Amino acid sequence: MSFCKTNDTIKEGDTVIIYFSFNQLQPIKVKRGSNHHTKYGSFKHADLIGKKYGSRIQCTQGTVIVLQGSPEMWTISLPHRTQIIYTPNISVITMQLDLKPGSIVIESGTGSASLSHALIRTIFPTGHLHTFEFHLQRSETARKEFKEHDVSDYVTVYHRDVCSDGFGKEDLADAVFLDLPSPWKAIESAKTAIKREGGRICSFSPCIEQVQKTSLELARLGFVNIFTVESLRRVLSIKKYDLPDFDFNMDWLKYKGNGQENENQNDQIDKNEEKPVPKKIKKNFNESDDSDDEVDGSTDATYTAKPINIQPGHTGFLTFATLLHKDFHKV
Amino acid sequence: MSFCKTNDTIKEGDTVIIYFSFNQLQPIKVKRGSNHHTKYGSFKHADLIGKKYGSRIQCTQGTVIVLQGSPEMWTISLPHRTQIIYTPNISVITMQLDLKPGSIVIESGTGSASLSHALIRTIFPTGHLHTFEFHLQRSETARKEFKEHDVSDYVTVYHRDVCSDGFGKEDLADAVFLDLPSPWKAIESAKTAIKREGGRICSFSPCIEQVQKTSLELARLGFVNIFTVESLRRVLSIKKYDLPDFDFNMDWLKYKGNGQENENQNDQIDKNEEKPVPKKIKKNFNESDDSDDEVDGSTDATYTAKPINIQPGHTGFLTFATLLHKDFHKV
Amino acid sequence: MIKEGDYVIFKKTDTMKIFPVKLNKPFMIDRFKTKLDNLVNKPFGYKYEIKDQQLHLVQNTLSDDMNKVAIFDKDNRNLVDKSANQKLSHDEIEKLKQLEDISGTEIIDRLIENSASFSQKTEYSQEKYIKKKKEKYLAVFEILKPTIRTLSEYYILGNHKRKVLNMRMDTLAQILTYSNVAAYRNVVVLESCKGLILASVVERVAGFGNVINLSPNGSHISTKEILDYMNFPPEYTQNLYNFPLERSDKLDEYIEELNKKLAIATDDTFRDKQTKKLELAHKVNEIFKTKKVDCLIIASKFRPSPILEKLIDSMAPNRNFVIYSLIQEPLIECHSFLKRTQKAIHIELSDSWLREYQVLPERTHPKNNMDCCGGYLLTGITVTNE
Amino acid sequence: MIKEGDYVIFKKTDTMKIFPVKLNKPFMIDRFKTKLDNLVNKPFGYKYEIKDQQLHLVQNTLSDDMNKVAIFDKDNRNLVDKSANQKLSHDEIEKLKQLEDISGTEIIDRLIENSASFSQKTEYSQEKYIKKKKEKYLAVFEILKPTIRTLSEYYILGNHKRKVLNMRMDTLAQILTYSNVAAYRNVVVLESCKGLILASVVERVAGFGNVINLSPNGSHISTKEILDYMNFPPEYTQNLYNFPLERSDKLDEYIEELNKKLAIATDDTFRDKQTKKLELAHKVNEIFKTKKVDCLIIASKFRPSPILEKLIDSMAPNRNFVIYSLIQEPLIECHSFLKRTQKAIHIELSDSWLREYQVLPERTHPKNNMDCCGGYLLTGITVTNE
Repeated sequence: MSFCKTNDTIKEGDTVIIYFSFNQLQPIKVKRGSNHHTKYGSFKHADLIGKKYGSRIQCTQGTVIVLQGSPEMWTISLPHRTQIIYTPNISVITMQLDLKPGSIVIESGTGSASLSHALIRTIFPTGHLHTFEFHLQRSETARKEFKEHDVSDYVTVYHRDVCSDGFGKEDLADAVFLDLPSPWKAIESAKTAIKREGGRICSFSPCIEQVQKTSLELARLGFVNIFTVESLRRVLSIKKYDLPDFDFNMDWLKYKGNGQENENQNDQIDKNEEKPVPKKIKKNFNESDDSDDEVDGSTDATYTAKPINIQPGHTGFLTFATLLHKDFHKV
Repeated sequence: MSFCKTNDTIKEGDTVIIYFSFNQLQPIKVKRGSNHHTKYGSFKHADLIGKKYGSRIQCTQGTVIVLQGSPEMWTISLPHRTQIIYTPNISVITMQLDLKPGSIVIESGTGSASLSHALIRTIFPTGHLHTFEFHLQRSETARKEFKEHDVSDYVTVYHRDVCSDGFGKEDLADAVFLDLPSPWKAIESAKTAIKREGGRICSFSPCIEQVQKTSLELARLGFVNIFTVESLRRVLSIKKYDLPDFDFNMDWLKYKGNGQENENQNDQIDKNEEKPVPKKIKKNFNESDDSDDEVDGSTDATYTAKPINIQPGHTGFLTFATLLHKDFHKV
Repeated sequence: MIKEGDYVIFKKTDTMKIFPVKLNKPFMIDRFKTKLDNLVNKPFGYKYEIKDQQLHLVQNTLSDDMNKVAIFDKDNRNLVDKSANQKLSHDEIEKLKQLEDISGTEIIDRLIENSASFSQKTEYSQEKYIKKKKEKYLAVFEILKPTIRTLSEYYILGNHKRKVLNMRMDTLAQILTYSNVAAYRNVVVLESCKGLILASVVERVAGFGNVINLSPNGSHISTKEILDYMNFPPEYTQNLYNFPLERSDKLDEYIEELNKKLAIATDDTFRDKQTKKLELAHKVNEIFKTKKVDCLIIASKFRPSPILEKLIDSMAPNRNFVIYSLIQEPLIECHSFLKRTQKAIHIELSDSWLREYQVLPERTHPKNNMDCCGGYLLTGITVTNE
Repeated sequence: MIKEGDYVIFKKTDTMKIFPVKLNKPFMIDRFKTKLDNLVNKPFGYKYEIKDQQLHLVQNTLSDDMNKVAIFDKDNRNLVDKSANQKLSHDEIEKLKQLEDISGTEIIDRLIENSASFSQKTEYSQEKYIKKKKEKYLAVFEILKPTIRTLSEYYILGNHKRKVLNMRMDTLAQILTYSNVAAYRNVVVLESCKGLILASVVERVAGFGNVINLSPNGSHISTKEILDYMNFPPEYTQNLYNFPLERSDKLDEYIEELNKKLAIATDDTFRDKQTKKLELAHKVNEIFKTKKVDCLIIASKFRPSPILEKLIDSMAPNRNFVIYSLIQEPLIECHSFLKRTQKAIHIELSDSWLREYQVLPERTHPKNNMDCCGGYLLTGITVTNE
């Protein structure tokens, strides 16, 4: 199976994602003879083999779903070796770098390879990703993962400090992506690495000072259309709501607890976000515990969408620029 | 009449706000014998006198509403002499500076006095605003406006460059507000101006570099709890919606225009935002033209709230800090 | 300065706790025993350290972060990822913390000794590590004065968000400006926020006006908490009227009922109670019947639209109302009512967005997490159709 | 490099216009007459200036802004506010612009001469003034290649937002990732965005897979516009199937109908047409009936829920769908359907937020205006209940 193709059935050796709920996903490698223990009890790896991806798997005490490894699922389940780039930013990066099958892309650093998988998915089968990482262990792990995920035909991993040693590539890339502490140190070499007909560059930085230095260096080296954006995605959970009417005719004096009575009765709206769901309910696979109210069949239930309370408010700034056709630059 | 009190009836000399719609407001000074011309025709000032604030005024070709001058109405109708501070930021500033009746506040620059009016409203009748402006004409205009708006008892206007000359105040203020190109130059003097028992400070700056310098200077001078926020308010307009069902049984081939047919029939949602409303409708006072769909009596109409398309995405950064009781500072 | 009887807020990183200042009353905070006696006549806002069960003022030192530039040249390329970088187990650390005579500094030293990766970290990471541990293990607290600002932080920081209907500071701030609350106003408040809004209003009116607090049965219980923390001077609350919401739409009837009760009263206590209720009813009636309400604020757990319908007619024209809701549907309903009846103009539905920044040399960026759920406001201005 | 037959985008400050490159065809842009002949074999992205009715490549000069630090010491304290700082009237400026032989530079010089306040402005303000005027009066345009990125800017910048259902770049970008569109996929698209989504999908599939474009009557008219601009190589569109949405839920019936028509066909043209239709129906049937749909994208002007109900059963399990709507209610409805039928997991409703920054020395800040209306996405993964 491959992370960049869609697959139908599970085979031995596949890295699959065990899906418990929105925020509980676990990648495992299917190995006949192994057992996997979850909070819903355990299952045999052998039982997965030959099953369809997207099937429910009966554990001893509940159900989980087994999903194919895809760039988006990998991003939310991968073992973090570094801060990673998430799908909303990956989306904008992919679009702004004009990526499509056939694109040649340079990336540094590889990090936890969250972005790498998504880039490969977009540029395969005719493109190639050159990914550079200065941390030896990380580069080796990434190489191993690409192999396991059957995408290594489309990617080359380099263990190299591009800030000091450059990319060592010339007139090769359609696009360059930088996620480095000092991205400005790699831009000159990135320029060399971009194709003669020009290309796009993106730098991801958490701090504004990095953006400022990067933008200045891009301008100095003749990149144009330099611009910086922040892109956020806000998730809304869907809740049943039913605000009680105040009863102007009720004798509130006699109503228990005068004034504080329906403290907890009221806001069904926030219940799930703040109170942990009792264990009993969790035993069965029931995704709605995590974010949405159970949707029942009744047609008169009213639902509203409410942003989840605490969400990412910043990941990084994305700075983009264009390098125009090199042959027409005034020297 | 006073901008910081609530008033019932219009008197000669009052500055009133003629309200056409959300974004069309006009402050005028009521002067017996004058006429006022609007796009809905004209009315006599004399007709306003004695009327209740919040009344509809019949013009020759339509209706407008006459409103009392209040800080919020003034902010959206005042003549701009500078970039002004808007109500969402004013709100946060007022709360974070712990303002209430009795507070002594220092402000620089006065600018167009949008914030000043709101500050006065909150601190009157026992507090006082000292407002400093380095631009002579602006400081004079502000002084004149405060008089006309009957709030001059609560404010003193200084024509002075506080960055070079300081505030010239000592142990006086509960709170200091800075809206200056180089706010860090005024902080030492602001510290002197704050009461012995300590106080709060706020600096408003559009650019992040100003925030960085200001924060460093605040830290150097012993201010604590330094923090910076951005506060935005997003307005949603309320629209009727009615997405058409696709008719799977219709012979779409025979339906006119195959495919493009209901181009304009569909999104009632955006109609008002993009198409100017025909003049004919505008003739009568009808607020809903500007932002919301007309609400009709029918109970089965479905409404949704949709953010207005282009809105302020940045006004400025607000940096706050506390000065602790001066007597306990280690020297 | 802190006085006996005041409330004080203990703040440490992301936790806040609130206590009344009582003399010679030892209590536990985190794992430390302390008394508050020493705080009396000391200033608010400073950091205090618990030593010998008493609080001692600590001088603020200039934040190290501010003066240090991040060093990008040193990096972590050789730091090998290991889950077991800290050799002390969770249990061992817990045991360490139970030791009576161990100081926070000593705990931190032991943690550093047993950290495999500490020496490999960059200078910047080392500092970050120590700072984090210090915040956790040292008995140093900021002692803050309860103000609307600090209390609104207190409710949002702790797990008390629901108590204040998720009311974020900026949303509360907007309620206060858009309602035009100030001195010399008659303000009507209906809230389910433990008194956060009511206390804000009482402070902004400061005794120069009237505040009518509507609640089921006129109970102040659910709004008293924050008013207590604020410890207002008596003149602030002398014109605060706690009135039963269910009577607000039938004042004549209610007055009549009270009069009847009073007429047949024999018991003095009962008579006093009815007399007080009657006075209250007359006061509220005077404001409602003559349409003297200047500001109306609704932020309750009840569906707002029917309540707005009952209350809006008590408002003078050209006055401001603000209705808060966590979700937009109830406000869309209010909007429909207002548009249909033409009782108001300049009706705006809005939400608010607040993001904090980390401002440090070479490390300036928006904070990574934000509260996305600031709720919605419906604001507007009453008009007269006369 | 630009070729004859390509489309090119003219960009100037905040306006973009799109033209096909035809030889010896003069046309007007702004107030300038030009031909595009000169563009052939020239690179995209550079600025070109119109001189003698032809376009000439202009070298990019290093942005002055970047190297200049704002001077805060000079200020505008003596600049007196006057409405009539520009002595030339609007009409006079218009007349100036009509002069055949006047260059943009000359117009700007005249404006400066007649500006009362220009000399009093700070150096920074003077530059800003000149830059603004230059952008307005010089015949310099960036010539951009139509790509999904530039086209999505084109539709949002102009007054064409409604044509693409307000689809913002970041929202479109998310549709493409969350749907897992790529090579070797069978993608079903239903859109009312002039082909913006369809073209994005065609590019990402790049001929290695199948794209089924559903529309009323299978018409490609409403989605053709952007595909034309993209000028794809033929292998990209060979597997693009425009199929009638109204037939998608009754394929057997439709095939039978076509077979019948074919059986009685006498006219060759008619037979060819029916044969083609039949081939198309078979192709679509093959994908739908065997549940081979890998990605489903709905961003149409129709209520999505009933359409989703019809189409989701053609999808394989563990595949991704994305539904776009400007408002949230239709997506809440889809959410209810999916939850009730348990046909999908990981269902998320989201909106997106995008803000641009001005990054200049001493003048870095978020842009003052932002598009607040990026719409909502409902994303999810199909599962099997077998």
